[in-house]
Amino acid sequence: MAKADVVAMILAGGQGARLGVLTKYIAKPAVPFGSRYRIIDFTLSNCANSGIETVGVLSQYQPLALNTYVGNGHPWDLDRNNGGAYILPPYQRSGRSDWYKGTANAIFQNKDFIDDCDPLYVLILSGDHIYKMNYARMLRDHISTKADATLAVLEVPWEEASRFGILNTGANDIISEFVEKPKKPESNLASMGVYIFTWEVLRKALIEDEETPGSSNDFGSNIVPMLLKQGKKLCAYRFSGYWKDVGTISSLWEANMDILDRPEDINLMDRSWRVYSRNPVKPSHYIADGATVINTAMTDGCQIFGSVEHSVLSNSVTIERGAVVKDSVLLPGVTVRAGAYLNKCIVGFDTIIGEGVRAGADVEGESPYLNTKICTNGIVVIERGLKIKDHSVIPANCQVDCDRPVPAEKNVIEEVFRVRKT
Amino acid sequence: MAKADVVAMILAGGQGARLGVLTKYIAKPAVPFGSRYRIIDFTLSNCANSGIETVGVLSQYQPLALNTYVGNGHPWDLDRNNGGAYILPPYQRSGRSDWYKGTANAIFQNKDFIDDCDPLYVLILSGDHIYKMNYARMLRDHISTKADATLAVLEVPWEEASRFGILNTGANDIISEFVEKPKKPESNLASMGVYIFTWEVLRKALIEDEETPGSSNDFGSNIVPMLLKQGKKLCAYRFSGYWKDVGTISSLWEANMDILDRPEDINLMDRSWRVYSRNPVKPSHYIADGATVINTAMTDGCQIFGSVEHSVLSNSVTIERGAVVKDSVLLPGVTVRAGAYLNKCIVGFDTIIGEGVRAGADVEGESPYLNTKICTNGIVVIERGLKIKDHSVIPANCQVDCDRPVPAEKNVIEEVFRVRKT
Amino acid sequence: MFIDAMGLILADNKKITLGELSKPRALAAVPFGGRYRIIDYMLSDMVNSGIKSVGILTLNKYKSLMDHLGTGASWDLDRKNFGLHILPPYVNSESMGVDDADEMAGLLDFIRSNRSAYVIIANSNMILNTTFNDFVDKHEQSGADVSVMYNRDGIKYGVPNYIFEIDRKGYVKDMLFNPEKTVSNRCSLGIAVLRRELLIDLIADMIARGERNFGVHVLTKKFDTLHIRAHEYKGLVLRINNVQSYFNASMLLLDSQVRADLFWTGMPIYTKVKDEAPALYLENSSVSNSILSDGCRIMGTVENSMLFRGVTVSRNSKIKNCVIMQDVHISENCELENVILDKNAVIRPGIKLVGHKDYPVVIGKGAIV
Amino acid sequence: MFIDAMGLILADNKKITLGELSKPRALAAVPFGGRYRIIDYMLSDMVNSGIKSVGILTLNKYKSLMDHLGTGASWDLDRKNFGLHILPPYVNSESMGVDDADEMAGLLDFIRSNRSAYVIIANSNMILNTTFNDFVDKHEQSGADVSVMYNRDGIKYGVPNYIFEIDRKGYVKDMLFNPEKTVSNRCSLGIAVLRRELLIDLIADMIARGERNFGVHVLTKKFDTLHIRAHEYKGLVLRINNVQSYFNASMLLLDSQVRADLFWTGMPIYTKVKDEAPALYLENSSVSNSILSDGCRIMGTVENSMLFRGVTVSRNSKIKNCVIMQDVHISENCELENVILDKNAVIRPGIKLVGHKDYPVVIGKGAIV
Repeated sequence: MAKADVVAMILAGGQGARLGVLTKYIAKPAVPFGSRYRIIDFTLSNCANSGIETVGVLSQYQPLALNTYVGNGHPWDLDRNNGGAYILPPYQRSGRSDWYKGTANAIFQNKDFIDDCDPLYVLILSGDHIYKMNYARMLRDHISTKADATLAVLEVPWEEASRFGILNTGANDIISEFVEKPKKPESNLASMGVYIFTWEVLRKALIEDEETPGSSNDFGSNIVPMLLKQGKKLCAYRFSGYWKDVGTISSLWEANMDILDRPEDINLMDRSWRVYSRNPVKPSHYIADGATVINTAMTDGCQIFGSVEHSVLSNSVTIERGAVVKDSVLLPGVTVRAGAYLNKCIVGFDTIIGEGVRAGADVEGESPYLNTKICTNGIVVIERGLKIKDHSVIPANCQVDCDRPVPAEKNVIEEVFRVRKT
Repeated sequence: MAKADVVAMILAGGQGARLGVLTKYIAKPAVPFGSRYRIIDFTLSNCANSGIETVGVLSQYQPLALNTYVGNGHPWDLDRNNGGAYILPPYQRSGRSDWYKGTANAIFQNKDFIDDCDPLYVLILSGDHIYKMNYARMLRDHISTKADATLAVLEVPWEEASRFGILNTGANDIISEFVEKPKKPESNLASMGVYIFTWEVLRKALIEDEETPGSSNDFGSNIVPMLLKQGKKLCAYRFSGYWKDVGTISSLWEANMDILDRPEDINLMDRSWRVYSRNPVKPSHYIADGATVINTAMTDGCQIFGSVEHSVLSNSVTIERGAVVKDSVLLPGVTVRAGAYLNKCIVGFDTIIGEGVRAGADVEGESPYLNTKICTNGIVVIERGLKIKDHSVIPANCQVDCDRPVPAEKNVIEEVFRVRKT
Repeated sequence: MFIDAMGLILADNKKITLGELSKPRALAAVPFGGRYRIIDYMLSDMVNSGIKSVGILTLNKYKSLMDHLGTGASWDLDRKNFGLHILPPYVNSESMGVDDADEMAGLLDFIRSNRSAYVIIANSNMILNTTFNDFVDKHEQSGADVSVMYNRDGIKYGVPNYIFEIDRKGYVKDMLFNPEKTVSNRCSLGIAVLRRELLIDLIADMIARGERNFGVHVLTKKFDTLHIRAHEYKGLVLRINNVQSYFNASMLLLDSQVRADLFWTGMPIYTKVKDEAPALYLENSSVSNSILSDGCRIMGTVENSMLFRGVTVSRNSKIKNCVIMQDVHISENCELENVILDKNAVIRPGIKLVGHKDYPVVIGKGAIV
Repeated sequence: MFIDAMGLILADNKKITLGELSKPRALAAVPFGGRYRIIDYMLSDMVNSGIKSVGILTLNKYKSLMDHLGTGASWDLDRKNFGLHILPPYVNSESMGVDDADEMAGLLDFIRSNRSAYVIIANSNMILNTTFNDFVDKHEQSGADVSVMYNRDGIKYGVPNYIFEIDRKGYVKDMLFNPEKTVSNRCSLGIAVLRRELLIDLIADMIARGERNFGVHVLTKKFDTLHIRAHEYKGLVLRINNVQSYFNASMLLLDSQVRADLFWTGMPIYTKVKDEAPALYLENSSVSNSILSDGCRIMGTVENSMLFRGVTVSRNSKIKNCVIMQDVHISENCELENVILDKNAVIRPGIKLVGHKDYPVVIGKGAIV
């Protein structure tokens, strides 16, 4: 492998349990987002647009979908002979083998990979944030301030600061303290989970952390405090712009709606900073005579005969005549049959919503599928690969999960299709 | 992922313990072979030349070197958008996670990957055989005989038959029995470890085998006998040509020497069936005034000032003035200092043989490095990344391993370099 | 499954012009069908047949074709061995002029450098979704020297067309270009297959004789010395022979059955990936019976139209029966009917353009109206 | 680390000919140094500098250049965005002749489609291993309009050369082509850097004035209106100006220090991967002070020579002071001294060819002697 000045490591490992059935078969970063994209597209495109060409994707939970989605890296121009995209799952060494523990442990286990690239700097990223950021600029700051580590921060509203990892800083934005979810925040600079480390410094820290008993091997809770204690120079890099963690069903839904409601913020139309994605190879979409489409984002392969309002449709969605879709997010291949009504629904790959089904935030009734742990704000989530029985009723805050045992008469699932993993 | 008619799965998982220190840091298929190649190049090139473009490489032991070597698949034209090369290590599912057990279990664990490709046929290959074979022809036979499985076989000399897995066949080469290392072989048709299965048949068999208690989940010992018992049609496909399993030090050495002694057999010069490999990007090699090079294969980046006879040199090997190298295999980056003498040695990546060192089959003496389990026929193996002390003596059948505890006065290792993993 | 054939696509055709649309680019590079260029269909057909080596013969104006095809990655033809090759007119070193003999020699070199048994040669004015495996098999079985494809719908789309007359065994016995009296309804699809070795012989012979033209119909004309078998194709074919048929074919795509036959056969039509944002339908959009593509921003009314990638339709504008190519900007209060707008055109506020169904108005590439 | 520049390489040069060697191909495509073509060095320098967009300007005979460069994958320039672009002479649709104004317009389009701040323009007759990061930095700091590179070894390799006269601040005040009286030993390397926006203005101006030539020295000639800073390069440079200097430069590579400066700097020189077998030295081989490449089969004697990939030297043949290009076959009992053999040449048994060190015999591509 050729020497790279900087290597990006994307932490794409988590199961993303808070996304419920959406991550039953695929890792969170591979979940479709914003009509044309997968969540990880934003981070991969940031790397490509920042000129960073050696990218390791650390994944241990259901990496197949990520593996085949990232594939040869071509859509992000990461099909390089020198560098490119590498999927890095845990592996077996002579004698021992471990699954990834914390975020820092995941990097520790891939120390050899980074050493082989022999970089000066390592960029640590999350695979589940929606934002556009030029890491090259952050790196230039990291180099010019001669910092050991630079952490990207976002000014958040003071009232929300206690929900984030907060960095307290002194002069020149030098970090003095990291406080996870402080009750009384001293600063409103929230860590974005974007770190640049000088590799030599991080390498040493990872080894020390690994030897520390009781460490949870996490960047935020362990590595950063340890470096601060050791008197290392940690700087904050202020980012301003759209940034969203899509770790929950409601934040995922919100971020999708932001594409419609705040199109200038994430600005997908910006041709100087394109967000790349793997193309589904479908024809342009078709809007039939009699269809209504308002305030909606849509992409290739869709065929719309019914009514769609304020929704985000991934590729190859079919909305039949008389169906009504509002405030919803439909993933690739969904079919909504005639007369069905969806409101604030997130529907998984290839699922067929039967005729006259009523589902969503304004649908009332009791249901064994109610799951307020996953579904909040009235959102309904429906698993991939299902045929929902005609005329079923799925009220607010339900998650339709084929593995959930429900009485036969309350079962809304007519059929479960073979699930595709990508 | 796009539909493929046939998917090749390369079993590249084994630690290859019989190759000793050569596989301490890298999996066997990534071991350099034949001056320009790695062992797996032959299988990958067979796939490429046979028009098979979806290739899964199953690897759990030290997959990093394989991962970075195979990389984007470009050298084998496997950087496809539809298909291409995929490294498939074990991964975590919701709830459980397993390392690969037998060969059949490795395929079983990647059932989802194959299902996603949705092939009619699956080709099972080993990553550690040296041969050139047109799998497309074998597949055509598999289709025309309407077999459930087709196994490639090689006629071996009758006296050697008891060392192989032997297939007894009836009319039209239909397989009646599989016998592992028979004492009294009834046939001299040895299984080459190359199988084509109709995916539907294999899929069912893998699931059944997985549910069979006590199965070692191996193709030869379990899957093939089970299918025979079920009355499935298994055909033999006769292959003739060069084929070698390079699982031991002596067979690896022999196969290297075959390039010099039987150049027509493996025929690397055949431009209609090229063996592809990842290029090291080094200049053409240089032979100095006063050097002698006879019966030797050599590639880019070598610089020869001394004498080389009947040897195979990988890229970037330097032989200094007055050094003598005979019947040896030098892996990339090896330096042989002035006056050193090597005979029947296999020397790992980047190792420096100090001035006046004497090592090899005709070197006598006692040594704590003697290891006749790994080294036979007088062959000496020296680990990668070492500096061997000037004037050391390493007698026949030694393996120089930096992890072996030896008395200080007998230690031939002056220094251990940081080991590169690729 | 494995096809033992290479492909040759003729990117241009001296007999066919699309006026303003083919002025800045080769015929093969004219946009068609929302996300595509004309060549995408034939190229995808070849790729879907398993062909891994395709040569594109260009006459001139190949720059936009080169831009579109790039490394060939979108068709998975960015290969180390074979893959996609553009064979530009060879510019001779001495004269700096184009020398057709050299061009033919370059073509011969390319065909010789391949290893497949067969060559499929295709013009690039036919839009169809098929694979050639069956065509090659039937050709092999027939023992003919060359096989050519035809269908029976051709004449209804008008000029220019080659008509085959065939004998009872299915061999071509005459070929007529735009005959006054129609002797047959077998209309050439401009697709042929033959053994690579035979093609090499034929081209070498043509070079030796000083012939300077090459193409499917040049070969088919040799029906008196070669056994040329005619193979009927029964699927959907859209013929692009002039601006009128281009406009008609575009409008036909609004028919669900036509779209199904062309796009939803399970064999994808590949094209250059553009990484546009999804299409956005904003507050006042009203769209019916139309095809739209990624990157469109719709604030107005669109009816019976085909919009390519990145088209903006501003507030209070009304589009009807139009074909609007990539990155066209339509300002507010416009009214367009029966108009073809080429790439990057800009329609200023309040403009009204109305063509006739049979004579659509064509606005050239980058024009500001 | 991150360079904000694109590259332009001029693949040909009307002032430089290598006789038989540059007859079938562009100057940039002439093989040099065992595995490489001349362009590989400059292209690798650009890639090693971090440049991700390179345009290759061709004059004619670009086919072998296209074959060599392929998709650009060997230089990691097979990119979705930018990457490698061959800018062929634009063949105008009407006249089918080459129209330089269109060619300049095509160049302008290409430069405009890029986004980098700077453009590095280079001729392709200089062999050196460097990066341009420092050159661009110094240019940026100097505030000059253009910076050009020179060194002080140029004149000893003979014609043709551009000599810079510079003022005390390091700005070019005159440029002379092969001056009779040498006023300076500052010899141009044919490498320049300037802001992309400035280059766009300059080319647009040239088009408007009807100028039809473009190149490093065409720009440098504007030293009276532009501030042009001369930057001395102190590393190894091999100049390819004619057959003699080509042969000399090849022989210089047998020097260990020259090889170290060119190949072992840590910055690799990339070239097209050929997947040849390793070189085989057989029974009777005797080789000294020579460079050999993969795919060679040596059964004879080779001395002070440079052998490209796939060369066969048969039994009892003796090669001395020769440059032998790809796939040349030398039969038994031959004797060659001071000979340059182009690609695919075949030397029949018993042939003796002896040139003079200063006048090597050149055997053309594919010749059978």
